[in-house]
Amino acid sequence: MLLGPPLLGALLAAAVKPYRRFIGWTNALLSVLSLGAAVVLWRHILAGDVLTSGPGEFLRADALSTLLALCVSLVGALAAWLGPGMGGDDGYDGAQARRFRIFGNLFTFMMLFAVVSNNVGFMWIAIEATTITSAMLIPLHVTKASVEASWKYILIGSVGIALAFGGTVLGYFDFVNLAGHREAALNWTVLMASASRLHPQVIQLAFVFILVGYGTKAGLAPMHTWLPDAHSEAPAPLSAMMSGVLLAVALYAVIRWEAVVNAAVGTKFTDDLFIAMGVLSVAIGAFSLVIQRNYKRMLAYSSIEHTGLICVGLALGPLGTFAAMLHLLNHTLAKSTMFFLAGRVLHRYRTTEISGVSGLLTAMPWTGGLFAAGVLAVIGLPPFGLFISEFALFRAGFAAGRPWLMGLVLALLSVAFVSMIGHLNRMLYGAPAAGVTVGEGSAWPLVPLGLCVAALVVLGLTLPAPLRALLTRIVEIAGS
Amino acid sequence: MDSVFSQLSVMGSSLVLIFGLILLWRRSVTAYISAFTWQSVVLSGVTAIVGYFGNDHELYWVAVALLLLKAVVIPRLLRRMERRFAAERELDPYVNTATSLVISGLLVLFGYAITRPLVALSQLPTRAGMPLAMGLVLVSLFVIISRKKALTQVIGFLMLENGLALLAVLGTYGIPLIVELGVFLDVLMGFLVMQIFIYQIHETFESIDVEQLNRLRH
Amino acid sequence: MAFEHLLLAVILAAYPIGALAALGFRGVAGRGLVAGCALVGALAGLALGAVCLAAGRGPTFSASFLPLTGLALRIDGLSAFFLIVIGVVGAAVAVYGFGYSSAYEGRYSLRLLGALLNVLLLTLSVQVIADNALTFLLAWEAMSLSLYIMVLTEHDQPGTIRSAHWYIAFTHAGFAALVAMFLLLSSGELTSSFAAMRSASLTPAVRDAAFLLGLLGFGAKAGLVPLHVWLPMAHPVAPSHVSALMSGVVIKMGVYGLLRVTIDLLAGGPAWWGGLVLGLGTVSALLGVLYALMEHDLKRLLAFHSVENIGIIFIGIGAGLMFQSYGLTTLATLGIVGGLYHTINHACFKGLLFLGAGSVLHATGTRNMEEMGGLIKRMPRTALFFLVGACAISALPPLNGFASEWLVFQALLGGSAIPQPEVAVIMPIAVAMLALTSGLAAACFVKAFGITFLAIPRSAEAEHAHEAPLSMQAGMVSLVLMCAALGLAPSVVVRVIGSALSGLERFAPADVGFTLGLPLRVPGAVGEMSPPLLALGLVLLLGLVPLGFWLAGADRRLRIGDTWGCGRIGQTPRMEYTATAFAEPLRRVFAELYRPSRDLSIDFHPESKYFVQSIEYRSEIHPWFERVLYDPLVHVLRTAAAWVRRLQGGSVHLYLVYMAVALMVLLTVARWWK
Amino acid sequence: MIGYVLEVAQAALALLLAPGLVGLIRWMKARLQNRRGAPVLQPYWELRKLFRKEVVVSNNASWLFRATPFIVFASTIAVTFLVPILAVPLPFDGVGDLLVVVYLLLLGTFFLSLAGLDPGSPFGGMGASREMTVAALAEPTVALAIFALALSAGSTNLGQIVARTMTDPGAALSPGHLLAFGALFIVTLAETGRLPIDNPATHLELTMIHEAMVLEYSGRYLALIEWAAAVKLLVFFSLLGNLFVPWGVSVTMTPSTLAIAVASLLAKLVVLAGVVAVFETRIAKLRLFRVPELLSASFVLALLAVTSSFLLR
Repeated sequence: MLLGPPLLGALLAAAVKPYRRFIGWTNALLSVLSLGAAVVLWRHILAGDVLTSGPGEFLRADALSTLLALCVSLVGALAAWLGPGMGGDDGYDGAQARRFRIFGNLFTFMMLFAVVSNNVGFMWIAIEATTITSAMLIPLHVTKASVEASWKYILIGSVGIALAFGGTVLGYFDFVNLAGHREAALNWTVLMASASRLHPQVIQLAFVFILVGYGTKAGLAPMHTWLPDAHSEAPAPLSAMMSGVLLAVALYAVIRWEAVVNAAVGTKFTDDLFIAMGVLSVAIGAFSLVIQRNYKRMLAYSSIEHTGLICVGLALGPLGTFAAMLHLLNHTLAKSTMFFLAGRVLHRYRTTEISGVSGLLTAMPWTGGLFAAGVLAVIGLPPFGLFISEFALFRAGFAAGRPWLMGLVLALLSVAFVSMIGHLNRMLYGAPAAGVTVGEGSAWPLVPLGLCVAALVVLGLTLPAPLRALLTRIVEIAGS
Repeated sequence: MDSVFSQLSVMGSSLVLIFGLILLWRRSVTAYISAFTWQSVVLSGVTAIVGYFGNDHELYWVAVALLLLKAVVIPRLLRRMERRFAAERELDPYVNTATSLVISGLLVLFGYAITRPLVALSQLPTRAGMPLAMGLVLVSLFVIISRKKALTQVIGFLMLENGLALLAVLGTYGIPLIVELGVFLDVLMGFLVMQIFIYQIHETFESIDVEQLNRLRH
Repeated sequence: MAFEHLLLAVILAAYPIGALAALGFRGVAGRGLVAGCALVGALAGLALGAVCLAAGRGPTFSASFLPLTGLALRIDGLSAFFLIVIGVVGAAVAVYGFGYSSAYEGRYSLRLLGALLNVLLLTLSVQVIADNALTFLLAWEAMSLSLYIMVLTEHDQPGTIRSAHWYIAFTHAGFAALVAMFLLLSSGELTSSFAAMRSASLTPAVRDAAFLLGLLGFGAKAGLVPLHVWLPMAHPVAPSHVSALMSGVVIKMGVYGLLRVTIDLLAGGPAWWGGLVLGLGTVSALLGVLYALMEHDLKRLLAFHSVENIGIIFIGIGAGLMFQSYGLTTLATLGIVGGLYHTINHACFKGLLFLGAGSVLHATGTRNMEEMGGLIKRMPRTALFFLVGACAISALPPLNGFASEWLVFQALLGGSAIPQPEVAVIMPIAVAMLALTSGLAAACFVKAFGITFLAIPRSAEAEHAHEAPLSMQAGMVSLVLMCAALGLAPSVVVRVIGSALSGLERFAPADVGFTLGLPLRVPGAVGEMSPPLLALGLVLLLGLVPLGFWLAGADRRLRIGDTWGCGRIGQTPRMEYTATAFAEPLRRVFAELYRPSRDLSIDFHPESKYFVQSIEYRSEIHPWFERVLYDPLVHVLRTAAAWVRRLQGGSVHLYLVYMAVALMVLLTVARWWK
Repeated sequence: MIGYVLEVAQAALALLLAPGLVGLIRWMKARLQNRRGAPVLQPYWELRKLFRKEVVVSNNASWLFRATPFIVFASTIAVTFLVPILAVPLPFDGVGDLLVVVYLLLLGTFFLSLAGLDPGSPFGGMGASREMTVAALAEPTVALAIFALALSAGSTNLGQIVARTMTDPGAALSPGHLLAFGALFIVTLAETGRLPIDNPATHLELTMIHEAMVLEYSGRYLALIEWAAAVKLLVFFSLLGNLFVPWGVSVTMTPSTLAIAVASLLAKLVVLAGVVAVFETRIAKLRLFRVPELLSASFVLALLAVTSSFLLR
């Protein structure tokens, strides 16, 4: 029910050639189904049971998986609704739309599969597959830049993932030496069960491989280098999916292994690694924002910054994990919305240069307004959700007795804040460049985006009980 | 019995590593491809041996798959590409051969140092080969870094996977078959996608020199 | 109690309604609704403050719908006092804004402006009655943000965006400091109410850190030197009634916050706290007025005076803190009462002056004083109101500015009570600086009023200026009346503020009784005076002198003639004294500080160098905070940014190297991890 | 009751004596410079003549210009009610202390400067600018002098200071007192526009301050301003006289003591007038931009006064 729809959509799109519009629509409807399925999962989790299925229960959906499944299916639905091939002049021809529908759905499918598969081996396979499928979509418009971006992405991404595989192998090796061959040995549950008896040094080595490997996909510095290129060159829906959930899914994999390692050698090791890489990411993200001329890259760097923030949060004990997960959800909502809006801006202005975009409020008032709101949300202002989650994160940091670290992060965030708000001003005001048609164009895509922003505001003002329950369960799982 | 086994496995893995070093030493893409092919052959051989002595019959299938995929299919595609881009056969790495050999030697040492706890922990007769596998992983990482042509980077990447496969085989007698098959599928798909991109690079840039992919900055 | 809750409900309802109405309606209806709701809310706030002060206690209100905490409101004396400040200025601004914003019709987004005005007033009110950290911080940031967008209203004017950017940068840095401070105060538990923070026992180091962070955050908002640079940038570019609100109320939130934290939450600290605040206050007062003297942009001039007056307020508070640390409760109360008194006074006359400047801007379309002049004949009422404001801010008796400065003086004169002479010597120096400040302020406002309103118009715009519409006049009149009232009834005001302070259980000036009487007798003050009698005397004398003339049968003839010009007939504006010329002597006296750069270019007649064709004289001063403090900071940031940018060099090989290095480093760490 | 009578009486006395004081200084100067000089009563004749003349007002000037003379006059007279000229304690003592006195005088200066700007003549502007500069720079000295006095007397109210100083004569000769006296004397010269800060006798555009400011005034307006200036001088002199050398000031309001008070007041005025006259003969006017140096010197004196009274406390 969760995995079906995207797969179906992909097959349908692959089957029908040339592209027809109804594929887009069916796909959109299907995507809603999987979103519904995710919600059902959520209900189950709250009821307190963990769904498992398949031989050797290789599919398993606990709270963590559910959160990710929600994010993925939500952004997937957004992409399905707002992606190419829904009619209207969206700047894509049939072939491109078909390609998008095929690989986009596969991409979504793979991410969903990654988060619900109990077997870390399959998890790895799925994430590797996400690299391939998403890479296929980056050069939807073949240009030098997009080809370059996709090559960098696939090369760095594959190498990283390969290293993650090395990590998986090492972890398996550790386990095998402990308990001999077992068919279900790669099942996370099994690993967890016997984690406490694993050999510390080996599992630490394994975790390093895992962290570097999946960290590459998550956009952690210093393996983040592919991210700005890919995000800025990819078509809007793909950027949204990548920045919104791909990073989250990669982090998910890291968290799974973190749980194992923590059970084996205690939390200090992972905490220190997380803090080191997290702070580095925040710093690099923030400073890259200071002098930034390209708004899509701006968003990409802010994604790096937020991933780093989540990482730091994971290192700050249960409170921190709670905050990090909340932040992950908020960031998914905000960033995917932002990228869709950026896509609209790009479609109108034909440039990704900040200096080229002026008078956005005049040219497209609603898009501009939402864009502004989104930026304000991303830089963590009330009443948006990210303010609350960042706030909770700092609270956790002080509670965990790391005031200096928090001070540093606060300073870095201020740098990011000042830079981004400056860029925002340059885009919003002034007179639209010559040749830019004034007026809002097709307005209906704004509805779901507006809903996302509204959701952010809601998350900024309140924390619904079901969500709170879900997050608390996740904290138990992550075991930090 | 076990001694023979360990002898063979160590010899095989060292052969695998040596092919990697040969690749560093040679200059033409053709040589690269052949080195990679032979490496894959030896790798599948090692897998078969481990399967025989460790009487784990799944590994035979793995070996066969390896042989087909990495010693037959992929090399063929590689050769086709290599013929297509015949113009740029000669390549000049960032690091000259001598230095890169020295560096790779150091990397292998590093691999040894890193894998000490693994070797200490494991009881398998194949354990002595693991440092070599780790060394190969690092060396092929170095290959990817230091080579300029997209094609050679792909080859480096494939070698990296060989190294990992070797590690898996030596350390754990292979991961579960079904996962292994999934991995193979991914490798194939990944390779195909990379191939597509190499063609695209060649179309858009009239060359497969990665150096010129530097317009996206900051 | 029910009445208070009703008022609270009115406040919390009126502003949002106004905001929505602003978004809903256009034109006169929209402006009317905005002004109306804002007025209602402000008056309700005023009433609530008054009632709570009278009753000596306020309602508490809490709703837990915010995540991780609840919205907790509690009104004590301090909150009530600041509610009154907000109410007074807010009401005037609301009325004035109705007329003023009509000029924006069609040019800028009136809906946004109106909505944000209400939001700003709401957040201000919520902020002063917030009873836990998160509520406070939310209101704080919402306030800064709404103000930020309002500053951006005239975004097409040159420099607006840059100014707004400076403003938001400072206010956000301050916000970060405040977040850290509250986290320290509440030891990470921001949900805890202020009550919990009061009872928290913190180590001296933490207390000092919290105090410094607070001083940083609140000082940045209040515009304390050297955190003031945003203030003269942001105030001029904002719409004038917003500037009035900014300078009258918003920067006072820094004062409120500092008081709340130092004397309430932390319940005072070592003497150096007070010394630091006092010192910064003195420096701010002096530098503020000195830079104001050099300004020819009317609104920038007023903005610098805000820095000056904030300085005076902080002098009072700093002295209070010092006295408190020596256990001199009476003097401490006197100092803080003086500071608070000056707070509300400054809110009134600076609000008034900004509104006046707004009318001038509205009439002439320029902020440059050198292009004004003669406005007293063209807009007599505005001129009168501005004159009152100028007298008040120059601390001329019997207006309100004098009363509060007198109190601050008295507090400082009490400095001799401090046991350690070496510490006590700080006080006379502060006294001298304060005196110099007020003298210079008088000089500056002679310049401001004289050049702007008197003599002959210096430009066509000034020539054709017109009187402001009634609504704007009404807004100004209300503040004029406040200035007079606050000046004439100091003993009442002092008593009210005293009761406001006695609400703070940690500060406890209970033993200080403020007597109500014609002469202002303040416990701790070494002198006494009576503004009402003074005013009476002046009025009587003003009446008597003409009477004397009449009795003495003095000549009553009066002839209107030309201004005497050494025999020159006919006078042109170019012969008038300019603002620059007026300030020239002081520019020379304080040249060390200003470091003025002059360039004088004379081009002579080709025939003989004894005939001058034209003289061009340009002189600028460099405020050295930007140069010494902020330019380096910006430079460091930019270099760091440039360095980080270089990481993304574009070469995939480089990227892979990062990866490999990361891998190997981490592997080494993990391998030899202990 | 007697107190209120005295208040009025001393105000009237001040009004009466002020022009004479100015005349006295002029006469003494003349004698010191071997000139015959105008009679002491000359200023009275000048005032009378000015009151008789018609007023010429610039066509640029506004109502402010006409209101100013009255404001200046009124504020100066108001001061005479607060300053102990003849007797202490007086009923209006509580209406204003030394700070109020200073700021009332500042009120006058403020409006006079505005009036200087009003006709739009460059002289007026120049005078106003210089007047305000001097006034502002004099402020800190005054404040510190007040501090010093308040410190020893425990009050800023003039009556109290006088009474306190009378009770222990030793305080009068304390270094703090002497230094404060010196500081306040310099300030007096600055505030009342005497040499070396300003030359009341000059009409040379480049040097005049007060005269430039009131250049546009004529007739009764000028009379009021001149008179107010004279009263201001007298007020400062009686401050110097009675605050630092309080003897003679009547405490018990009996006719005899009051007679003594008047006599001592006259004596003090004559002495101070003599000192000023000597000063003005001995020294030349300072360049305007050297004036701050003089004032800073007085500031240092005042600071020393305060610190010394701290240490000798």
